[in-house]
Amino acid sequence: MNGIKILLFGAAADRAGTRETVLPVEEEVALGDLWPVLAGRYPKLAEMQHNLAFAVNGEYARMEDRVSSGDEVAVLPPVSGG
Amino acid sequence: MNGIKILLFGAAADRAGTRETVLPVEEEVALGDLWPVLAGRYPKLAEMQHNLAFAVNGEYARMEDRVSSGDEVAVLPPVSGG
Amino acid sequence: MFAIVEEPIDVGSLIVAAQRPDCGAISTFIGTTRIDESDGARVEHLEYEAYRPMADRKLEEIGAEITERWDVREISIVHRLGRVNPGEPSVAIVVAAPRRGPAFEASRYAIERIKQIVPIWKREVWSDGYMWVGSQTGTRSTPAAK
Amino acid sequence: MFAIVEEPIDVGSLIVAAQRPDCGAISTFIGTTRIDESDGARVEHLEYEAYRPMADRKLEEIGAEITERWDVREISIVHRLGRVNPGEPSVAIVVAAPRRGPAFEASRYAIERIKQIVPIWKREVWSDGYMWVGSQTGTRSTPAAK
Repeated sequence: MNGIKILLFGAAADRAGTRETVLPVEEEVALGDLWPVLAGRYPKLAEMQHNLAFAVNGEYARMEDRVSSGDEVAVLPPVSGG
Repeated sequence: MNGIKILLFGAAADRAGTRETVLPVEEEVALGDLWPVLAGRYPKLAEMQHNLAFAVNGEYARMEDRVSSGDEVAVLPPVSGG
Repeated sequence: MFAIVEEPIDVGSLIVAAQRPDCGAISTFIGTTRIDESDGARVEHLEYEAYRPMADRKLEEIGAEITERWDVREISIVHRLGRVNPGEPSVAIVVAAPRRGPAFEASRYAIERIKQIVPIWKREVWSDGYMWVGSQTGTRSTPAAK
Repeated sequence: MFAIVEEPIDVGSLIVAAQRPDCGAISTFIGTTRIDESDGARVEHLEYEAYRPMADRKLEEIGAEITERWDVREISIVHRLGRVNPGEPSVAIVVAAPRRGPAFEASRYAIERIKQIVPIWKREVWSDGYMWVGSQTGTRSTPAAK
């Protein structure tokens, strides 16, 4: 796949209106660099920024972690299992 | 029944060699007054005196509680249910 | 439901019976027969006896103590008597509550209280004799220090 | 055993599978769907979704954390996805240990950790709309203060 696959869950999927999208990237970037693009594309998602966590390839990640084409990024609202 | 019915359980029954006996009483006595009689009758039971509790008619009782003919006294080693 | 039984305890059906739409949590405690070993001998099974009906009433008292202290909507305590084989349940406690904190606390409280006030006794039947738990009385020649 | 399932959870068989002769205690926690009411509306059921396989791995991680901290011999955590009706289990935790203290502590720890790190989300489906728990997002016009 060309670009970064974005998965959205729970309230984040609701607010974005989609469960999956792709962000084209040309080179390796910081996870945090993706956020303005996502927030611009989904303004209602942007409102919950401070409640979101992120995973890269299935593991919790920080905004400074690097991602590149082919990676899977998950947008995770506060978990509420149990 | 004429007298006080004594029930023994667990290690107390083991040491006394019986699970049940009757102590004749002529009038109301303190529960504590029965102990020398029981201890005399069952010397190996006497050895565990400080580990025993007693019930009168199915409820925990103190040595000063009164008992009389027809009552049921239970000799209770440390409980170990569960 | 508070019961003293002679048969194996069906914990699954106690749990199903405790499922209620006004509760979000069920905490269960099950005591099972653990096989200790010492001096080359081992526990083969446990054997329980009770002073009834006092023991039945004490289980109900524990239930009343719990509903006084916590918001708990369903409590079952079932204790088995007679021979209980290795790994089998001797006691099952099932507590349903709106929230999990009280459910956990109440089921823990129940087992501690059972061990304090319910007139039930167990002896360990070892390969080389038996021993009344808590009383150091039995037929083993080399009683294990408990 | 760590599993995420779409069907009802059979807690009884998880408990039977946890009975071991080297353990004296089994502590179980079951989360069930509680029906809240507010503003004349009520929760009709819950609906769970997960990010898999990350959620599966996180359940296993919790199991590893527990065996590092406590002497526990068997741990099962099963979480259900999809629609869960009132009173039905959404999660079951079964811990077997030689002694009861660690069994209780480990099962409590497991549910707290599930609520912290496992990527599973629930929404309450009310008679007047739905609400994602923890996110204040949904279609109810009068969201209940949680």
